[in-house]
Amino acid sequence: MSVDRNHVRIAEALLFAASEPLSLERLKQRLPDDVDPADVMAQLVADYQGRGVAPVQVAGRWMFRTAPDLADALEEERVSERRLSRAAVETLAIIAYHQPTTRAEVEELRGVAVSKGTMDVLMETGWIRPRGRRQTPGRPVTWGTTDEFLIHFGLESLGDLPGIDELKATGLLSAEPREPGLFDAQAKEQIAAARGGAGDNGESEAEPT
Amino acid sequence: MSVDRNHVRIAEALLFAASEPLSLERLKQRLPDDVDPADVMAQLVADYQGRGVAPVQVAGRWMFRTAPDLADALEEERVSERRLSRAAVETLAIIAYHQPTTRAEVEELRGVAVSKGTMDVLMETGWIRPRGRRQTPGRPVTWGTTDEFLIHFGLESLGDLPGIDELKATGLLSAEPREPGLFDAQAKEQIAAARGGAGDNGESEAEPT
Amino acid sequence: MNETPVPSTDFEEDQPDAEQGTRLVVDLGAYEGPLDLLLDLARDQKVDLAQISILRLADQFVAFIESAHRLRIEIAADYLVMAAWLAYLKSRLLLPDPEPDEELSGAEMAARLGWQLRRLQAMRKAGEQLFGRAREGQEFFRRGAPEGVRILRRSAWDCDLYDLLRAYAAHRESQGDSEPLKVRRTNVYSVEQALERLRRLLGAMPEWSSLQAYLPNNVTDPFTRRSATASTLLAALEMAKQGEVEIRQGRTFGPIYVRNRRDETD
Repeated sequence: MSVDRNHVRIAEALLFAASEPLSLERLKQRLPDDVDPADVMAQLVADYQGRGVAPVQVAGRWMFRTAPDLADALEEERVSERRLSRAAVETLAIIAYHQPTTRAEVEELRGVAVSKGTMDVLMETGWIRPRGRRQTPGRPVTWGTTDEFLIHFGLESLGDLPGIDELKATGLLSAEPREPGLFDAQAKEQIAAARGGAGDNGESEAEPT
Repeated sequence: MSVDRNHVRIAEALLFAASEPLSLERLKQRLPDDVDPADVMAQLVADYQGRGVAPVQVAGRWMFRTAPDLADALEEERVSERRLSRAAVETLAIIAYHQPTTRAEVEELRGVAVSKGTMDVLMETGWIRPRGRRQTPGRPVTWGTTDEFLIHFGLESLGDLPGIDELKATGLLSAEPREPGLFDAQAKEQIAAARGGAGDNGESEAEPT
Repeated sequence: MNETPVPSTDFEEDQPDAEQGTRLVVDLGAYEGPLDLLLDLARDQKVDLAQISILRLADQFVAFIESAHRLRIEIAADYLVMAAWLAYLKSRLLLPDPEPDEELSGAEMAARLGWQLRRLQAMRKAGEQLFGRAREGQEFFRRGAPEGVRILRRSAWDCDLYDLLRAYAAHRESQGDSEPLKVRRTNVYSVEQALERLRRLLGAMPEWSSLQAYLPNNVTDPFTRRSATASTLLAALEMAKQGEVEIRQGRTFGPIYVRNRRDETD
């Protein structure tokens, strides 16, 4: 083709730098009068045959586009940290402690409905999974935690989840009896054991005597 | 060169698609493990020899840009920019060549106060940024240039600043003359003779401030 | 010591420079400070700045300021300071150093000024070179409409075991304990029970008796015993308020005694 190399270069640079697709008229304005921009573009298309990018005509105007077969290579995975909502964390905790459990049971325990969004988010974390169906009317799905859950929270097994008394011992659950007699002797023993005997001061606080 | 055609295409598409220059590391992530991205880029540079656009390395990263010799043809695309005052140009040069440097050092070199407007304008260009604080009394902020500065001026690194090697060699980037008595070797000799050759120490200790 | 460190040519050029000063009158506002003006004058010498004659430069500057002064041009103080300093420098250059070790010699001061001018000149040139380069948006352009690399977001959930346990503990707490309440209540000795027992026993014990004596005697569990003590005291206080009993405590934390209320007239 008898197209001037430099005209092709100009069209190439113009298309590259333009923030929007360029019409042949626009290209013609930048080229000498006797040059047909269609010839120039035909040469440019030929030049880019088989390359990773190519000039393409969209709605009658020209632009550079990356080759469609390379779409996968142009994807980048970004990990973004996201926080679980309080409702989601609580639901997850209840499922973890009470599994296998149904959504209705979780709702009963929490006293509020579990939104579909909450379950979706928890499914997305990969920490909960359907475990089966309860053999009760309606055969509701039961939920449990996954191996991924154990890995994320650094637990060997579900048995490693601290029990209620251990939660009290760590102070996460209030150790103060809301009503007298909350603590029976057995509970006190468990607390003492959980504290490994190092909590003399703490224990005396819980002593009712 | 034994570079896989498809790897070159991927690098080409990535650089075209990216909105910022890409490092070799970023390119490497998208290529098979055993592929050296430097080889791929070398092939790509060769492919674009003499074209209207070309891959270049700026700020240590790769990007496509139009060939500088097409400046005239692309004149209409030029971004109108605020003309920098001589004070701003000088201040930018001092920051670029002396970084990290403080405002006080810029003022000392220029012999006049740096107006707030000058720093504002330079900050607005996105070419300078605070680099930290100097561990001297008052802990003044130090300034340096950005990657955007390198990209704008088409510099691969700060080592490519025009004339920087010569400036370093002559010591002109330091506040102190490397050789005492540059002013007049002859006069220096006479003084040294009069003092019995004791003139060197005194000079290097003294501060011109 | 008598030798002057300055080449004699500078003396000869002294006069012509003063004349040149009057010729050089320009608006001082075009200069950014005395150093800027000095650099301009220095370049006027048309030699490498490394070979600049500071003595001659001092004369040029002073002459310039003087001529500006004659023309009643407002001169900023820092120019006058520079002129004065240069006049001083000139005198130091012409006279032998009195105390060599005391301060900078005239030649050294001159060398420093020359160095500063060279540094400023170097930066001025660097700035020109920078802006003389092909620049983005002027001579070359980057991709005008980058398609962007498509970002696939994968979420990493920020929730650790502590968050999980705290949530469960909070849940449990909000629910209250799910254990049957009757288990707790059996341990408690209620105020009603104490009132009933106290009323029944007071008749049998007419004189001052320790509060302990009114406690149920079959209680061994320390909690219930403590509960009984508290309830019995409350019951006694309530009865005292009703005027049914009298209460006495000899000292703080001492034993508490209770007896039936006697008629005042007794």
